[in-house]
Amino acid sequence: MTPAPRFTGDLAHLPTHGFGHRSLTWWGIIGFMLIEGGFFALTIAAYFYLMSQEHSWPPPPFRPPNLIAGTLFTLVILLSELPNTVIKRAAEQGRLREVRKLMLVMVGIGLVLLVIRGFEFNSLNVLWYDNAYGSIVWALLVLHTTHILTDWGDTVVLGGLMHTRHGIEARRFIDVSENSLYWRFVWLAWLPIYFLIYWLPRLA
Amino acid sequence: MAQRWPKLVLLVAVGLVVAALVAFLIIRGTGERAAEAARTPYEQPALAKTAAGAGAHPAGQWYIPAGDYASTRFSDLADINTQNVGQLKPAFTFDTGYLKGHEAAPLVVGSTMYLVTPYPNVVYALDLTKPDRPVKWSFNPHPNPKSQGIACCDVVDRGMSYDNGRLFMVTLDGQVIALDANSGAQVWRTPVADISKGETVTMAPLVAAGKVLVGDSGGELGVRGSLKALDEGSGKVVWKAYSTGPDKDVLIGPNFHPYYPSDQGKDLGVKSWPGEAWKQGGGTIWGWISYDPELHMIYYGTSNPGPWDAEDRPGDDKWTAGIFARDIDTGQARWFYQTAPHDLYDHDAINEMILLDMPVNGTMRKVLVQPGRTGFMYVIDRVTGQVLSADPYASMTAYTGVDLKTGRIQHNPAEVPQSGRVTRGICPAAPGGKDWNPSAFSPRTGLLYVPHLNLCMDHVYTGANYISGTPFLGVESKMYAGPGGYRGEMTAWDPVRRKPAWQIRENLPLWSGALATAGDVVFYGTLDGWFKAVDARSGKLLWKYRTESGIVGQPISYRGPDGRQYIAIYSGVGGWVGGLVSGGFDPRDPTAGLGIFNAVPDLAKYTGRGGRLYVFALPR
Amino acid sequence: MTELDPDLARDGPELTGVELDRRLTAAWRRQPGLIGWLSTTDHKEIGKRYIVTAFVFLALAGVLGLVMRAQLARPESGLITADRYNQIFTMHGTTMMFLFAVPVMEAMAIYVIPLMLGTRNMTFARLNAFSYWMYLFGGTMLWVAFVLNTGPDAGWFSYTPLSGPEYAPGKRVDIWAQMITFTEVSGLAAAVVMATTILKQRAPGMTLAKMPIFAWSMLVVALMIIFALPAVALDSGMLLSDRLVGTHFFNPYEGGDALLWQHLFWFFGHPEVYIIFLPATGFISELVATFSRRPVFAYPAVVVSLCATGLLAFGLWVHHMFATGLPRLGFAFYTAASLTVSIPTGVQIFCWIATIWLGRPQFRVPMLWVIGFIVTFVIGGLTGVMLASVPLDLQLHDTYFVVAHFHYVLIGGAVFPLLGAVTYWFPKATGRMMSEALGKLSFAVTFVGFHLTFFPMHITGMMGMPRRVYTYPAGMGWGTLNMISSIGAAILAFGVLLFVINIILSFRAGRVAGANPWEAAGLEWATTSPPPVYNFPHLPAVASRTPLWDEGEGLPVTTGLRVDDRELLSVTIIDAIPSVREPSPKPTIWPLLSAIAIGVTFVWSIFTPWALVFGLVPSAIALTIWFWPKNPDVPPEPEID
Amino acid sequence: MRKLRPLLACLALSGCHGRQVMLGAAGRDGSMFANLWLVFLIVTLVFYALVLIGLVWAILRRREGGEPATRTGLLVWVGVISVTLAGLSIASWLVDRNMNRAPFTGLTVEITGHQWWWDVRYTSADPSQTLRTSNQLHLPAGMPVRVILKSADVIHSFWIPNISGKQDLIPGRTNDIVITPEKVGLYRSQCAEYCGLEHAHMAFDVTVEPLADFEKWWAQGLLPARAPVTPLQKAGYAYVTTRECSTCHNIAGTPATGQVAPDLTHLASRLSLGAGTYPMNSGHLAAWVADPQSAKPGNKMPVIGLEPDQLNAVVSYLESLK
Amino acid sequence: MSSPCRASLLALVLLAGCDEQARDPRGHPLPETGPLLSAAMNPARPDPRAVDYYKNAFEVSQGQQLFQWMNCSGCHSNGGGGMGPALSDTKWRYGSSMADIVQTIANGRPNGMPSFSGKLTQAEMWQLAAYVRSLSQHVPQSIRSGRTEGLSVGEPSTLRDPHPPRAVTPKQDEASVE
Repeated sequence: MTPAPRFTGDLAHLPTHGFGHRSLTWWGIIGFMLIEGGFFALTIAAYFYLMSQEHSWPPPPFRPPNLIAGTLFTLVILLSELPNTVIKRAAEQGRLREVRKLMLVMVGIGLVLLVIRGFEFNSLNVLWYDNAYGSIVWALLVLHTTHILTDWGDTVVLGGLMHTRHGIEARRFIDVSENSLYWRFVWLAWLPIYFLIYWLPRLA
Repeated sequence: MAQRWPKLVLLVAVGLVVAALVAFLIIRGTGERAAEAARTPYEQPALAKTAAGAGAHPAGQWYIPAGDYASTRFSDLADINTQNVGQLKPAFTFDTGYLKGHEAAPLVVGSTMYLVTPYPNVVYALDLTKPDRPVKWSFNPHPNPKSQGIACCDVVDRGMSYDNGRLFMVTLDGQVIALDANSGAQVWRTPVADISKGETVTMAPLVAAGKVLVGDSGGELGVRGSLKALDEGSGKVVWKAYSTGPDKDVLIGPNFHPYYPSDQGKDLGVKSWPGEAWKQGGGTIWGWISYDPELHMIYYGTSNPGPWDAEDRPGDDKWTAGIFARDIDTGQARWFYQTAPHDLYDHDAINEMILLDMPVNGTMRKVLVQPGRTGFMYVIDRVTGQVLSADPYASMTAYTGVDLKTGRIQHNPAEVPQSGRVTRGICPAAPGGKDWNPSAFSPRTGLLYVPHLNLCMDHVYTGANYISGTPFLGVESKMYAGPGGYRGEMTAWDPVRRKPAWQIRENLPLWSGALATAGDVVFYGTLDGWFKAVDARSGKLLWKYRTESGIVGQPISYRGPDGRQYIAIYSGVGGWVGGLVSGGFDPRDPTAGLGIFNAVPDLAKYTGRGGRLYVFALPR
Repeated sequence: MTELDPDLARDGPELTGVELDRRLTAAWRRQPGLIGWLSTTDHKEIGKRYIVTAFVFLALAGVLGLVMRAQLARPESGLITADRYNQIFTMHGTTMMFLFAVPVMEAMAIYVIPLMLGTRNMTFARLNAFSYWMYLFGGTMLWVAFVLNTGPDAGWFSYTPLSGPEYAPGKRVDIWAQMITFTEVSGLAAAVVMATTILKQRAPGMTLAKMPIFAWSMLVVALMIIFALPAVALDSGMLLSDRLVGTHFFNPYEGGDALLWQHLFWFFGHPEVYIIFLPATGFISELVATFSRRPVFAYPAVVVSLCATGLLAFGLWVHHMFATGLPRLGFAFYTAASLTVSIPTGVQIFCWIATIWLGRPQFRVPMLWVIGFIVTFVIGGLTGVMLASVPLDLQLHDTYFVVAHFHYVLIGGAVFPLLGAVTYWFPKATGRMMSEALGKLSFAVTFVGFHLTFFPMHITGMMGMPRRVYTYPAGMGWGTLNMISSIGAAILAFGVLLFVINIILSFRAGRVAGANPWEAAGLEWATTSPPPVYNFPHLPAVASRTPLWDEGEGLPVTTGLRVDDRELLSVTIIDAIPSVREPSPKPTIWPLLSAIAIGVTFVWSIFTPWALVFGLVPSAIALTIWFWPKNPDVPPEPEID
Repeated sequence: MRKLRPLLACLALSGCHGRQVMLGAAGRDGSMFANLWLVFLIVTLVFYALVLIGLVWAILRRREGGEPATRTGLLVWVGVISVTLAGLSIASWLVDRNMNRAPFTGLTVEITGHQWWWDVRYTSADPSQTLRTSNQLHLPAGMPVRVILKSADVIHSFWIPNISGKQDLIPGRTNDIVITPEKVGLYRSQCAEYCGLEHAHMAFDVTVEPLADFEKWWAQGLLPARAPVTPLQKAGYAYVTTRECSTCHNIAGTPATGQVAPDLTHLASRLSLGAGTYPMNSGHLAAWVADPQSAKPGNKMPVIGLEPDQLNAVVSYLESLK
Repeated sequence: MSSPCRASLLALVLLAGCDEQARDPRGHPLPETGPLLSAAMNPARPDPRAVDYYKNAFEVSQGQQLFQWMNCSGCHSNGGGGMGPALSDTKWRYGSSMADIVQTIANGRPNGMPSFSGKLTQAEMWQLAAYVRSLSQHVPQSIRSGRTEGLSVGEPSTLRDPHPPRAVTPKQDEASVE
C-alpha cells in the first residue's frame, strides 16, 4: 500500500560536500568534542572535589610541578594554532600543496609536543600512587595526552592520505578542516588543565 | 632615530647588568649576613648554671652516660678547644662485631673503657694503658633471642652505669646485671621484664643513692610501663612504680603534690582510661633519669600511652607521656606533669631532663629543662612541677602552645588524627621535635645543645588489636622532611632568653647525642657518619671526620692514662630511623618502620651498617 | 532542472518503480554470506540485531530475577548461597540497566528513526555498526565472567570502597567496570550517530516543529547520553585505576573520598533513568496518536516537557545521597528539583489522556500496553514524589519500597511501552502482524504478574525489609508478602514468555501486513513492510506532522540522489531545507575488526595497564584501515552544471 | 482525629506492628515520618485517582471536539500539580527542619560499622564510664541521643525504622544523627546499605527503656565479666581466654583482649547472636560456636573445630556471661 | 612478565579464572600439614592444595585482613618491615614456600617471631601465608590488588614483578660474631 510518488523537488543540484555545520562530519566532531569536553569538565570537577578534601594543595610534602616543561608545552601548542589556522583555510579553499606541506609540519609539532609531554610527566614531582592529588594530576595529564596522541595519529594518517591520490577528493579537505577544528579543541582544553596542574597548586 | 638606537641598546644593556649585579649582591649579602650572624659568638648576660650538687663529675672520667646526675653531658676538659680541634685525629678504633644501632655511651673508669653493644649486649673492657688498647675482659649475658622481635625500634642498648667498682647493665630481654668492673664477673642478675608481654629494656640504668633505676621499653606493644629501683648491692627490687593503674601501683601517696589540678585526684591512672585499657596502657620508661641529690628526687619521663590509636583510649591516659618526680628512696611520687595528656602522636616524655639553676623572671629557680618530643622546650620548676615556660624549638603544626595556667598543651584541631581519613602535615612527627638522643649543656656558655629532628608526618588511626607480645599500635604513618626540606637540626638553645642562639641544619635526621666541653667545643654525629665539632658559642663548624657508618651514639670525653684528652663515639647506624639500614628493611613501603623510613628512603646511599668505636685525640 | 546523463544516475519520474528498485538495491545491498553479514552498515539490520541481543539480555536477567524471587520466597531459604545471590542481584541490575534498558531504546531508535525521518541510513553507518559490536562484546564478557564465577557482586552501582581493591578482591568488579567502558563507548557512539541523524537527515520539509515526538525524545536522549555517560565512564575508569594501578581517587586514607564515586555515579545514574524513560514516552506518544486516530494533543507542550525532563534530570542526583550526611541545607533544593521533574511528566500524561479523550481510540494490543503503562507508571511516579522528600526518603531509601518504586518506573514506565512499541513496529520490520489474541493474553498476564510481584514490595519495604538481602529471618512478617511477590514473578515471567512465543509464531505465520497496517501517520509507514534495503525509492518530503494522514495516497517525494552509489540527504537543522548530498559509507568488516581489537585491549587492560599500550597498535591499524578511503567502485560524480 | 490518622495509614499499609517497621512511630522522627507519610499518601492517592478517572473517562467518551476546553484543562492541571508539589516541598522541608532541631543531648553513642557487626560505645565525659558493647543498643525513653557513625571498612547504614530514618556510616567520614526514642519497647535495626557478603545478617537489637533501667543497665555493663563458677565454665574460661577466641574478642576482666570482633563481656544478656542472626539461647550459642559459617556464611569468625567437650565448656562459659 | 606470557594469561584467564575468583567462605580444604614440625612438609614437593590459597583472590584478601588484625603489620608494616623483617624483598630467612610460611606463623622463629599456634586456625594461617607471599608478588598477577584501603604503600603490587626468592640464613643476617 505504498503511496504513489508525487514528485515535488529535485536535489541533484545539491553539492556533495560542505564545510562547517553543513557537513555531517562536522556534527560528528562536535558530538565527540562535547563528549570529550564532558570528560574534561568532570575530571576538573573531580580535581576540585579532591582539592576540597585536603588542607593544603598539593598536600605536604609534595612540591608543585616544575614549570618548565608544561609552560614550554603550552607555548608550542599555542603557536601550533598558526599553522593550524593556515591549514584549515587552505583546506577550505582546496589548496592541496599547502595542505600537504603543513600537514607534515603539524605531524612534526605533534611529535615535539609528545616529547615535551614525556618531560612533563617527569616534572610533576608526584606519582599517581602517592596520594589522591597525584592520582588526579596524572589523570588530567594522561587524559589530555590521549587527546594529543589520537589527534596526532589522526594527523599522521590524514597527512599520509593527503599525499596519496585520495588527497584530491573534496571530502578529504573536509576531513582536514575538521581535524584542524579538533586540534583547536585539544589546545583549548589544555589551557584550564595547564592552570590546574601547574598554577593552582602554587596559588592555593 | 637611526642614530640613537645603539645608545639605547647600550643603556638598556648596562642597566640590566647593573640590576643583575645589585640583585646578586643583595641575595648573596643577606645570605652572608645571616651566616655571619651565626658565626659571631653569642653573648648573654645571665647564664644558666648546672644544678648545684647534681653536676659533680669525676675529673676526666665518665661513669654514667650523661656524665653527671644533672644530665649535662659536659666535660670540663679543655685541652681540645676551638683553636686546635681542627687537628683531631683518630687515636684508636675498636670493632664491636655487631652491626645494629650503637646508641650507647662508652664509660671510662680509671684506665679502663667499658663498652656495651646492642643485642646481644656484650660488654667489653678495654685497657687504655696499652698502646693497642686490648680487651681486658668481655662478658656476654646471652639474652633470649626472641627479644629481638619485640624490641620496637632496633635492638639498641643505650649504655651502662658505673658505681663503686661495679658496672650495671641491662639486656634486651630485661635482665639487670651487675658486673665486677675489674674482672667482668657477674655479681648479680635480676630479671625485670617479661618478653612474653612485650617488655624489653633498652635504656641505660642509672645508679644513684644505692639504687639501680631501670625502666622498660615496649610502649608500642601495650605493656604497662614501670620504673624499678634495685638495691645496688643485692639486686633486689626495692620499689616498683607503675605508670598506669591505681595509686598504690603508681606509688602515689600523701606526698604527691602535682602542680596542676588535672593531675590531682584519686586513682587517675585508672579513671582516666576507658575500661581496663590502663592494663595495656604503655607509659614505659626507656629514656633518661636525672637525679637531684639535694632534693633527693629523681626525674624521669613516661612514654606514649598504648595503643597509638588515641580513639581507643578516650581520657587523659594518666600517667603516660608525662614527667614524674619521685623520692629516690621510697619511690613515692612527688609531682607529675603530663606533657601530652591523651597523647595523639606518640609524643613520649622520656627525653633527658637537664637540671639547672637559672634566673626566671628575675629570680633564681631550681628548674629542669626538657627538650620535649612535643617540640616544646619545657622549663619546669623541679621542686613543684610548675611549668615556667614552654617554647617551641622545632617546626610545629600539631600544637598551638602550652597553657601555663592549666599546664595543658593546646592542640591544633586541624591536625588531630582520625580513623579512616588521613591527617597530613603533622609536625613534629611521631619521633617528636627530638627523640631520645640527649642534649648537652655547657655552664660556660649557658646554652643547651639540642640535636633534634625536623620531621612531619601523615597519620591515620586504624584501630588496634591487643595480642600479648605483639605490637599494639592501630596507626599508619608516613613521615617526611619538615618545612625547609632538611631533616635534622642542631640547636643551641638559650634557656634564659628562651630562644635559639644558633642553629645548624642537617640534611639527615640527627639521632646522636651531643657533648659539650670546657674547650667550648660541641661534638655530635650525623646519620651519614660524620662526627662533627662546632664552636659552642657560634656554631661554626670546626672539624669533621667521616666514620664508617652512621652515628647514633653518645660522645664522651675523658682524660686518658697518658694525660691527654680523648673524645669517644660509637659509629654504627641503627635505632628507629637508622634501623632502615641496620635491619635491611624495604623503604619502598612508605609505612615501614612506623612510617619513619619514608623520611629517609635515601639513607642507604649515605651509610652502610657498622659497629665501631672511634676515639679521637690531638696529635701528640 | 538539469539534463541528466542518459544512464540516469538519479531517480526521478523517468527512473522509478522496478528499475529504480533494481539500481538502488544494487547500490545499497551488502555482500551475501557471513562476511557480508558481519560487515553490514544497514541501520535496519543493526537495529534488529541490537533489539534481539537486548532481549536476550532481558531474558537472562529476567531468569536471574526469578532465581532471586525463588530464594526470597521463604525466610532463611538456602536455595543459593549469599555469594551467588550477591552476584545474581548485581548481574540482574547491571544487565537490566546497561545491557537491556538503555541499549534496547537505542536499538528501537536505530531501527525506526531513519524510517521515521525518511532517510536511507543513519549518519556514520560504520560507527553505528561499531557501536553494536562493542555492546555485544561488553555484554558477552560480563556474562561469560558470571558463568565462570567471576560475576560482579558489588551491586549495580558498585559503591566504593566495597568495590575497591581491598573489599572486592579478584577481577569481579573489574569486569563490571570494564563492561561499563564497553557500553559507554557503544552508547556514546550510538548517541552521536542518533543526534546527527535526527538533526541533519530529516526529510525535506520536516522542520523541528514537525518532527515525530519519538524523534524528539531520541534527540533529547542522545544529548543526555552525551552529557551523562562520560561521568560514569570517568567513574569506572577511576575505579579501575584504583584497583589496578593504585590510584587513590576513592581512598580517604590518601585524600580521596568514597562519596566522589557516588557523586559521579549519580550524576550519570539519575539521567540514566530518564534516558530509559524518555524513549518510552516517545513510544507512548506515537502509539497514542496512532490508536486515537489523531495527533498527540498539545505537541509543543509534550516537546517542551521532554526537553525540560532532560534538563532537570541533571539536577537531581543528590536525592540518591540523602543519607550520606551531606550538608542538609542543600537537600531542600534537590527535593524541590526532584519534585519539579514530575511536572513535565504530569503534562505528558495529561496530553496522552487528552489525546485519547479527544480521539477515537482503538483498543488494539499496543494501546493496551499504553493503558497498562499509564495505570502502572503513575504509581511509580507518585512513589517517586515520596522518595524526593528528605524525611520520607531517609526511611524509604534502600528498602523494598524503593525496589517497588523503580520497577514500577522501569517496567511500567519503559518495558510496557517497549512491548507496545515492539508489537506496533513488528509488522514494519517483519511484514507480518503479531497475533492480537495472544497479544492481549500476554498483556493481561504480564500486567497481573507485574502488580502481583511488585505491589507487595511497597509494603515489605514499609515493614522494614532492606533491599539486597539474600535472605531474611522468619518472624519479621515479611514471609507472606515475599511469597506473593515470588508467585507474581512467575506469572510475570509467563506473560513475557507468551509475548516471546507470540513473536516467534507471528514471525513465522503471522498475518501479512501491508505497508501501513495500523493506518498510522508516520513516514515509516510510507514504505513497504519490511522496507527495502534503501528504505525509500524516492525520498519523501513532508509538510505536516502527520504526513500519511494529511497527504493520503499522494505522499510528495523528492528526487535527485544518486542511484548508483550510496547517497544521503542532509538538511538544515531547523527548517529541514536540503543542503548537501552526503555519501554514505559502504559495508565493511573493519568496524567489527576494530571492535575486536579495542575489545581485546579493554579486556586485557583489566589485567595490566600495558594492554593499553600494546593494544593501541592493532586498534590504530584497524581504525586506520576503517577510515582509509577505498577504491571507488562507482564512477565519479558526473559533473552537473 | 490525631489518633485516627496513623491508624488510617496503618490500614493503607499494614506497617505499624513489628520491631522493624516504618510506621511504628516509636520515636520523635518516626512520628513525624508517619504524619508526613500520611500527607503524601493522601495527596498521591488523590492524584492517582484523578489520573485513573481521566483515563477511564477518556476511554469511555469517544467523541470528537472539545479541544479548547482541554487546553484550559492542561493549564489547570499544570497549576494544580505545581501548587501541590510546592505544598509537598514545603511540608517536607518543614518536617526535615523540625527533625534537625532535635534538642541538645548529653548522651552520645558512637557506633562503628564492621563487616558485619556493630561496635557500640557509650561515651562519657569520665572516660572510665565509657561503655563498650556490640550488636545491641539500649536507649532511655524520651531522651534525645546523639549517635556518631563511623565505619571500619565499607559503607553501612544505620536505621531503626521504628524510631528514625537512615544515616550512612562511611569510611573516612564521621556522620551523626540525633534520635529520640519515645515508646518503651524492643526494636530491631538492620544495616540498610549493601555492604558485602553478609549484608543480610547485620542487624542489632534496640531496647528502649525507662531512664532508670537504662542507667542500671549501663552500670552493669561497666562491670567486668562474671568469673566462671562450675568446673565446666572454668574449662570454657580457660579455652576462651587463651585460645583463638581471645585473639579477636574482648571479655572485660579476663585475658581475652581482642578488639577486632564483638565484645563478649555480657554476651548472654543480649537478645540475639551473630548480629541478629540467631535469637540468644544455649542451642543457638552452641550451633554458632561450633560452626559460625553455617548460618552466616562468609562472616569473619572461623570454624575452629572444637571437640565436643571443648564446645560444651565454651558454651557453658559464654552462657554465664550475663 | 613477558608479553607473550601476558597474552596467554589473557587467553587463559577466563578459563583459569574460575578458581582464582571463587569465594568459599568455608575456605578451601586444608593442605596436609601433619604435625606442624614434621618433615612431611617438603618444599620440593608442595601439597597441591596450597595452590587453592595463594592462587585465590578471596583467600589472599582474607589473609590481608588478618595481617592487620593479628598485628603482623605492627612489625612487618605493609611489607617493608620495622620491628620485624621486610616481607616485600627477596630475602627469605625461613623459606618462601607456603608450608614454610605457615610453619613460621604457627611456631614462631627464634629471632623474635612469636608463635600463633592455638591463636589462629589452620585455615587462617594458610590465608595469611598466601597474603605474605603476595607482598613480594609471589601470587598470580591477576589476583594482586592495586592498593589497600590505607596509606599509600608505594608502587602497586600489580605493577611489580616478583623476583626469585633468595634464602638468607638468619645467622648471616645477624652478622653475629658468635
